[in-house]
Amino acid sequence: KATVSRTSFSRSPFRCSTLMKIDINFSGGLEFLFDNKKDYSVDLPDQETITFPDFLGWIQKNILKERPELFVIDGTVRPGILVLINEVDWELEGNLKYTIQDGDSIVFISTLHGG
Amino acid sequence: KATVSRTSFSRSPFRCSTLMKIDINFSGGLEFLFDNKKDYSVDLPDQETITFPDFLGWIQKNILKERPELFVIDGTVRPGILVLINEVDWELEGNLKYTIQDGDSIVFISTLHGG
Amino acid sequence: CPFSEHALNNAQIRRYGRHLILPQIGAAAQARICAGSVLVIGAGGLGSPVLQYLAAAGVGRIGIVDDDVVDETNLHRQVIHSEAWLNRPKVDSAAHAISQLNSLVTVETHRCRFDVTNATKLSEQYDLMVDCSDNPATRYLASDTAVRLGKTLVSAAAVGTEGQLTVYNFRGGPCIRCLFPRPPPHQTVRNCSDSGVFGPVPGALGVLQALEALKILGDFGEVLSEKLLLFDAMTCSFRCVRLRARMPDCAMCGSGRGESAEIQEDYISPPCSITAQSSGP
Amino acid sequence: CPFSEHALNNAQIRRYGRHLILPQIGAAAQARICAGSVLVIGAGGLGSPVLQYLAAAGVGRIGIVDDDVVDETNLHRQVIHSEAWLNRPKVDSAAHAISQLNSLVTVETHRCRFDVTNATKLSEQYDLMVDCSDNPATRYLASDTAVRLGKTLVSAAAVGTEGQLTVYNFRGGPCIRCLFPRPPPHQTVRNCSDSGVFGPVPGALGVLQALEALKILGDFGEVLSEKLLLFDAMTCSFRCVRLRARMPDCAMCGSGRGESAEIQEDYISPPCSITAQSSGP
Ligand SMILES: [Zn+2]
Ligand SMILES: [Zn+2]
Repeated sequence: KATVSRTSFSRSPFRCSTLMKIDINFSGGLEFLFDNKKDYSVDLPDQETITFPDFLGWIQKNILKERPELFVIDGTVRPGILVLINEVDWELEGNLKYTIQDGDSIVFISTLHGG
Repeated sequence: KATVSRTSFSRSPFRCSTLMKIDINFSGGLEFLFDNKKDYSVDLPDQETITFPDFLGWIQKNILKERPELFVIDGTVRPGILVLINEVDWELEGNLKYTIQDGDSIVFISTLHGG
Repeated sequence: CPFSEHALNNAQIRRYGRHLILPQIGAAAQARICAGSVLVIGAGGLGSPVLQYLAAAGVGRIGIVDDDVVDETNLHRQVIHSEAWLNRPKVDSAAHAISQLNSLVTVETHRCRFDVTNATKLSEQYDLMVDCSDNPATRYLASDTAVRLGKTLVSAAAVGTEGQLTVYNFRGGPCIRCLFPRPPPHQTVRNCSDSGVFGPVPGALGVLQALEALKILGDFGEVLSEKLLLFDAMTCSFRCVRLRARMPDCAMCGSGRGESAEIQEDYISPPCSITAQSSGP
Repeated sequence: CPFSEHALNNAQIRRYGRHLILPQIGAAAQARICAGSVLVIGAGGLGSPVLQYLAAAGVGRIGIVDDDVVDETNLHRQVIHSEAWLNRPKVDSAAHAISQLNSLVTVETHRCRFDVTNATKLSEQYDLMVDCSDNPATRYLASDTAVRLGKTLVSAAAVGTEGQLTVYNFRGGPCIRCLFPRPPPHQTVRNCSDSGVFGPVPGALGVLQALEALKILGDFGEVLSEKLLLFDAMTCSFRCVRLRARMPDCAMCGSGRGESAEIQEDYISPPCSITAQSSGP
């Protein structure tokens, strides 16, 4: 079973007791950029709106371990990464315009090309 | 896509406006006893407790189309049928002692032996 | 020496390189696969890909038990066989194919039905059992034998457009009788000869059986114990459901200890269905 | 005559009997399979089971395009080949295996890389395309060619212990560029030679590609269009996710109409990765 880490969201110096629990999953080889862990369960404060670009920034700052250019390019995920929001293609949820909700499951999949 | 039928539960002459919606799925060949349909979505009244034996009786009376002896024997499902209650083996939910709840998904699978 | 198990010879290192460089497998797991042995019960629709992928991956010793010959109606799904082997024993056809694919593998053929007279003697020679049979009598005998000998059994089945896969008796997990104490009534059992089977369905399930068998031999990954994988080809959908743990009162692996006389009855196929065990999917 | 398509000869009726008696398939669908043709791009880890199960099921005409030879490190997963064919062309090895398995099938070998010079000419000869290649340049060319010619493409990939499967350009469904307008940066692409691959992973995905291809040719079941099937071998778990529909502004199948000059650049493999298209999983 993949190890699950719980990390607090701490962009601002203000602390809040209400938190949003978000599950994040990396696959297709993306996990190699994230300490070789596929599953993360993290707490984000829910006192403010967390846009998808905010969320990507948080991931880069807090759990991305190496080579950020293989994850985000020009403010969005690099070509070849499919994002799923609650098991559905993020394009159907507005992609970068989506606002993170409590309990969301966000999956980042690097598409494979081997055969 | 399998056709879904919606059938009302009408064991008693009393009608009630609140209903429980139950999804029922048959597979592994069991669907042949049920008009060759795998998926049913049915309404049961929720004013009273519906035990699992009640539920089996309702299925036999209302949607089973042929050869009841291939579905129920001695008051329970015949040997070789696995029941899933909300995607979990019914043994973990008390099998015949389970009480049907609104929104339940109940799956009946005939185990296969071909190879 | 704790590293002796890692000993792979040069031919193995060259051949299994794509497994050796995988962090999830590596040299230790590949060495366990190469040192391992598997009994495959049935060389039909499930057995074909099981044998191909176990042999390709370098399982050290593979036993095949089957009493049937290759029939024309098998070839739409039993891809280890070929037209040149029509009407000849499946065990010989499969052994030939394996020897062509990977000469590093030892193949042992048992041209007989897996039955009460030979089940123990055959199974005790192998580390792991894979059930690719096509009838309840053989399936109950395979599971009961696995329990008696303390072996794990990778079990799959396919009929029509559906398939099922689970692993029995793995590290204290359930056996077939924990789930289904008695076999189904004969008239409820569909087989591939009478009901038909979509060729790639046993194909997919068989490859997944090989995959689970290799994880068990190599000791990596999570095994499908206490879980059942269901496949529906018409929608290409898989569903994995959680099963009960071992049942304390199981007639075979629990308090029953396999002593009930009823158990023996379950190994007898009904006279009306004298289908060979591998004529299935 | 509306029933002419049902015409199966006696050899076909005997051989495909297990499909004919299946209510989901039957004579009409089997006749469409027997009258159909498929181009399989790559005869490697995915191509091996694709070719075996398409040939076994009786697809009328199968084209194989691959420029590679059988290598020792292929045989742990590329089960259509064998030791006798080492260092010989994969297309010839695969064609030989198909002819042994089912002499009713016509095989056409194209010993070349699937590239801009031949993609259209090759693809237009077949009803359906199956992508078993191992690099983004070939995958984008295969999808773009399918869109240009109005063909459906069954596409799978496998690396390490994971696999993915979807169907492009099926009855108005999305193409690869609807999902990913441009290929990934070269340095993010893992291949089986460098990263390794667990043998049964391309095996399972390849069988499922054959299964989808047969459903499309035979016109039965639901096809994996606008859906992506994800497989993780370490837990033997499948996940099916819903994808976007065709994108109106897609550079290839949408308003872009494939006219952008950038598109051509995507067909060029980087010089540093001169891997043959089928040396993959
Ligand atoms: Zn038991
Ligand atoms: Zn498109």
